[in-house]
Amino acid sequence: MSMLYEFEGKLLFKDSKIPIPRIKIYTDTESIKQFAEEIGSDTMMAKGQALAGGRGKAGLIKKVTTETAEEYSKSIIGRDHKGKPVAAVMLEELVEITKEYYLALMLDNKSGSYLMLASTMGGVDIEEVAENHPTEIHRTLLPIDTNPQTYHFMELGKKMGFKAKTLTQFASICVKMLKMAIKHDLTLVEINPLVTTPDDKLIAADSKVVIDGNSYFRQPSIAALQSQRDQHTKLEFEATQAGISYVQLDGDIGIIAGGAGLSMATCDLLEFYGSSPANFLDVGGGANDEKVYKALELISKMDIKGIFVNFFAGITRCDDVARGVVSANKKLNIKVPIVIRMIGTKDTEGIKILEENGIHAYNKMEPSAKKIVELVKGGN
Amino acid sequence: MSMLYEFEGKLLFKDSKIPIPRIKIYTDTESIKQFAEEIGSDTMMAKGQALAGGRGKAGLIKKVTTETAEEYSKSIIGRDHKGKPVAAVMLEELVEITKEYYLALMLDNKSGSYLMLASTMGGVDIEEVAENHPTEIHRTLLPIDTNPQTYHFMELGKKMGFKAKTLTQFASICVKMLKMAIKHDLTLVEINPLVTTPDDKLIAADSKVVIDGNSYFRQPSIAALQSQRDQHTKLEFEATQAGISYVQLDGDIGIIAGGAGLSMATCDLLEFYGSSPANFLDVGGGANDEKVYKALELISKMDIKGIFVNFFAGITRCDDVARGVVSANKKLNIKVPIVIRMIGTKDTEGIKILEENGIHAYNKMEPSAKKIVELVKGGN
Amino acid sequence: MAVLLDKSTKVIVQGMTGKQGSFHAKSMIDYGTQIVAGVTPGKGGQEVFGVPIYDTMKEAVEATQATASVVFIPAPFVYSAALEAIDSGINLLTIITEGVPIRDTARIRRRVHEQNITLVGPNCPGLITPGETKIGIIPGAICSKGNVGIVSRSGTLTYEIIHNLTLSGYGQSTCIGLGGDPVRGIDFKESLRLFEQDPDTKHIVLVGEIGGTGEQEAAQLVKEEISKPVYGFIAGNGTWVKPGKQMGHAGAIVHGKSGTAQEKLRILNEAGILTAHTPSEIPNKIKETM
Amino acid sequence: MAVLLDKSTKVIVQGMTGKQGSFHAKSMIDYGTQIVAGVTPGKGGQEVFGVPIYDTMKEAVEATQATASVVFIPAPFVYSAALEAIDSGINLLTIITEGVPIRDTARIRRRVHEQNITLVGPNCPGLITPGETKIGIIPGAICSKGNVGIVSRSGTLTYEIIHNLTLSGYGQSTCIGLGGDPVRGIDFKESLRLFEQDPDTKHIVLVGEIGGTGEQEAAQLVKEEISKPVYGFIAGNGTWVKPGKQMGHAGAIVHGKSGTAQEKLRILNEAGILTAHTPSEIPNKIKETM
Repeated sequence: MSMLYEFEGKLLFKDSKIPIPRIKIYTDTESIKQFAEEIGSDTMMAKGQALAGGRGKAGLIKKVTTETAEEYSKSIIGRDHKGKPVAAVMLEELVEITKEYYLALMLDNKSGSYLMLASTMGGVDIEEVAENHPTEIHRTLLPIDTNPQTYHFMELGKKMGFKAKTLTQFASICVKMLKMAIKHDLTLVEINPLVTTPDDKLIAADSKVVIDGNSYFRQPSIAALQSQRDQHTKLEFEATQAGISYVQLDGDIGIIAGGAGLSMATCDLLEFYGSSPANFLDVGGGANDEKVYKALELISKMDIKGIFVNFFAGITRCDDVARGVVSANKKLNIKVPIVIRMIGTKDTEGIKILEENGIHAYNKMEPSAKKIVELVKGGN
Repeated sequence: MSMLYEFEGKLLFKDSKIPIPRIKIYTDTESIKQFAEEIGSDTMMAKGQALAGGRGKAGLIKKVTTETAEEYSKSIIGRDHKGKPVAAVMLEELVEITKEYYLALMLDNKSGSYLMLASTMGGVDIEEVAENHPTEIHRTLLPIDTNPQTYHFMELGKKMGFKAKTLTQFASICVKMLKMAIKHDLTLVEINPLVTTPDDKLIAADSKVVIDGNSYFRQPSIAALQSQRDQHTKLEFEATQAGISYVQLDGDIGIIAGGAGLSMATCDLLEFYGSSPANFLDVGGGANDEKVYKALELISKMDIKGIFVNFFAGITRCDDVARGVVSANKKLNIKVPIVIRMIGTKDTEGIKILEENGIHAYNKMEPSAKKIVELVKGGN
Repeated sequence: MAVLLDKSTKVIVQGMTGKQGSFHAKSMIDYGTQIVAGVTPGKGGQEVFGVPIYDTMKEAVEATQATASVVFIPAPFVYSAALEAIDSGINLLTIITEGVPIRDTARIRRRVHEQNITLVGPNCPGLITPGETKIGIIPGAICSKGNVGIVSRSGTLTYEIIHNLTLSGYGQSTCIGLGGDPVRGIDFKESLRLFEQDPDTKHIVLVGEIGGTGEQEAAQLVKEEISKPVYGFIAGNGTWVKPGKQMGHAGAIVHGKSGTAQEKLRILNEAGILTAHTPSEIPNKIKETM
Repeated sequence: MAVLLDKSTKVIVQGMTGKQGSFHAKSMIDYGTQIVAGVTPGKGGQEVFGVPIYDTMKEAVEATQATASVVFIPAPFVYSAALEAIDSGINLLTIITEGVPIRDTARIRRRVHEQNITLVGPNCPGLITPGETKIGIIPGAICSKGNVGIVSRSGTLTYEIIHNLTLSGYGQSTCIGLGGDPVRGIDFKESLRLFEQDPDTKHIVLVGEIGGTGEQEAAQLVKEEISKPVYGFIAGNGTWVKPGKQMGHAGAIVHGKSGTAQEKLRILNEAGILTAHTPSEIPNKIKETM
């Protein structure tokens, strides 16, 4: 799962013939002049591009002129917004808006179908609408292998109060969203707000597009975008490249585990015993010594007070894990305490390798979690 | 329905990743040299491109060398082959063939499904195989909205005697043919022969591809090819451009009718009464005076002894037909006898217009057909 | 009640606000057809000839309880319109439009079979039960009520044959125009079965043409199941026909021996069907059997 | 017979000639699973560990009467392999592969529902009925035969829990690994129903995690239909979890309140499910209820 920037989503909309305002990415003074000429106006919107919501409230969206656009753009580029950087500024023509709507297509996990959600309350947080005005959200569910046609969305459009050409345009936009989702393996295509103009035309004023990360093998162009995308957290990018699931957290103990559920349970345990995880890290099934080494290299770059390695080896071999740990311990010059727990395939061999190198290993999860917490606390 | 040239079909194969030999269209001496260099050989096949079968027997396919290729190509370009011109010569690398097979995908009219036909007797006329060796033809029927997978064709491949990698390659070629047919609205994709090479790889040594003419609106690139294609019979091309169904025949009486069935029945009647039609011509439903004029203009270019116009007007209006005939009669200086039969919508008005201009009109089909035959015979 | 439609049949016109749709809707209304609604997306709420227009088939069917629809919509949009009709719950779908891609028709036909709906067409003149109602474009004026059932692949040639029958005093129970495309909805066989079961039909006329094998299958059925006299006419029975050349209709093309009119006539005759060489011969054949 | 599989279950391995497929086929055979065939297109006629390889599922099923298949095939090819399995007539399909596009899984699931087939996975460790048979990759050595049914969204965490149960003397009837993807085949609800009906199961352990609403639906079902004691564990129950961040599993991601472990635990407790904070607490909870 990964999100596209607003402008990337809008370019996909454009390809799919979903109407959007004219846009241009700010690069220099010249780009602002060119855009002003193109839209025939000195006034425009400048929208900071960041992969998190609430940009308006955070002051990342502003009406600017050819005079003020550059200064404003420079002032927000690179700024942190909810942990994500403002990567660029998109210039956009002003659109005269008569009303704002919400429209989203998602692959609904529960039903395994496509779900089109629409609301007359647009431009606001849809979860709030769902909580406070549930009857203002209208739904159309479509089978996953549907071949979308405009008539599938006419009823939804009528519930939204659309009539005549606006109604058929609405249905047509819905069809295009679904075709776009099918073509690009998108799990979410959200337009909030979808706006009407004084001549009753619909325009996508914002975009939120999420692609299924599992589909990169058949979406090469989007996958290429995404490989840059993940760079915003350097360690997370490095982890992804190494095939490791890694999430940076704020705690004291760096963890390495095999398996997502076990990795979560490991984080839980550290907290349960009074400390906190510095990261989530799942090396995945069948990890070899190199991957374990890479994982240790990753977490050794963080400011941590201890390391906890936790493996219940099924496909993974404990001797591999042990070799990775030993090699990392030698080369990376790790100075914080490490506790290693391993059990399962080749655990005897693994523990032997570790002990030959002076590292003590446990085979029960809970006592070993307690141990690292003690070591870290003692070290304070 | 219209057919592509072998080389166009092969280029579609290439796009779909169906293996073909290397090919090049002969243009000049240089093209032969370049191709010889590309394939690393002075020997190659030269294949006349014409939209009819039996090219081999007609001497339009020949093994040539860089020395003889040009002379041979020049000698066959433009030659008539079963009423179709040899439009170009395609150079093709020699392929070492261990065995020839037949493979075709068609949209089967009776079942409304896709039908994959395969035979171990390749390189020969499949209708002969069907007649004399019906058990040598194997079939796989697939629903029209199928999402083709290789496993759908493994059984067919086994019946053909393929094994190991050749088997999976066969199934994969079948999938590609079907995807290609779906993508381009093809009603026939025939590979005859499909050949095996000494390393047990399959290659499409020939191509016959037919596209559904009704799909041109969504197949712009193929439609563009086709508009040139139909030029080989100038009158047929002109007719197509004017929205008229026209087929050139060999008889004496030019006909114009409204409706395909009625037009056929009109041709039948002329023969029944002892003459013969010079053409089939259906102006289609709701023809106006301009279309009738155009139709008369078309047939007046043929060497004919009489003209028979036959309308049973439902959507068409007889007064429109009459106006078209009157105007053509004046401007085109038609010297052969014309018999006009019209009945249905506005027939009284139509007949009046004709008689005011000195043209007699009938309202029964059979007596009027008899009349034109008599006039033509009398005129001999 | 003849077959497939009678005066109680409520019909929706898809594409009624278009040029073709409104012209033929008017002519159907004039003939007595119960045109209860029109459907054009985005034009809901309007009226044409006093008939309400809806945005969707679903609304139109819910409001009118119609059981039939007829499509006058350009070929690129027929697939979607047909699917909408199928989803709306009608049970007789007639597509007049010419030029529908064969793959679209085949996909529509598959859906129609799954849902047990009767599809007539595409590229057809539709149906008429003279004196009661018509769906499509067959001119009402040439028809008269009677007991001859007609099933045909052609349009104007069918008019010719209907007209000859009417002039000779043979009225029609129902005339079904199957359409000229190679893949079509209802075919000769289904039509023959309907006529066989219909007490108002005493004679059946089958109008075929070159291409395909629908006539041959019909002949087989006539041998096995049909007790009423059947008369046949095949367009393209002269020697002038060129194999591989399409004669107007997309389906009228001879590949090999089986699609020729001669072969079809041979098989029809073999099945005891009385065949005619000219349209006017058909009433004479009926007279002979009476 | 525990649920879904027992020693009589005949299993086909799709992708048996591959590295993963052959490794785990061997381990299943060693455990006692009746691996009757392997399928790899183009490798028909070979043998792996004495088991015949076929080119197609259809041939393999016809030759062996197998009723189950397990897929060890790279993600891009899983959709096709699953469809082939569905078309071959088996009734238990387990997909171990991680990284299958969600749309592919959803389409497989739709076909599976139409055909009344049980799908387990994808991205799952499979199933085991200790002492009898296993399908997938759950290590047999940590399991023991008994009467605790386990259903889990996790892999290694499940092993942890199984192991704790085994060490405490609680054997298992069947363990079902649902998989870590947001769209999956069989879910908690269906598993609970199976365990409820299974005479060999006395206790049910439900191992959930953050994301989705499968645990909540299960809680509702427990209130309404399940008479046996149910124990719950939810991974990600600490305060460290960051909303919007995927924790390893594609399905382990919190959007809003409903996907949090806290909310899930609250609803589980409300439904009378005994929840544990650490894996080793689970056997203690079982002890307490006895």
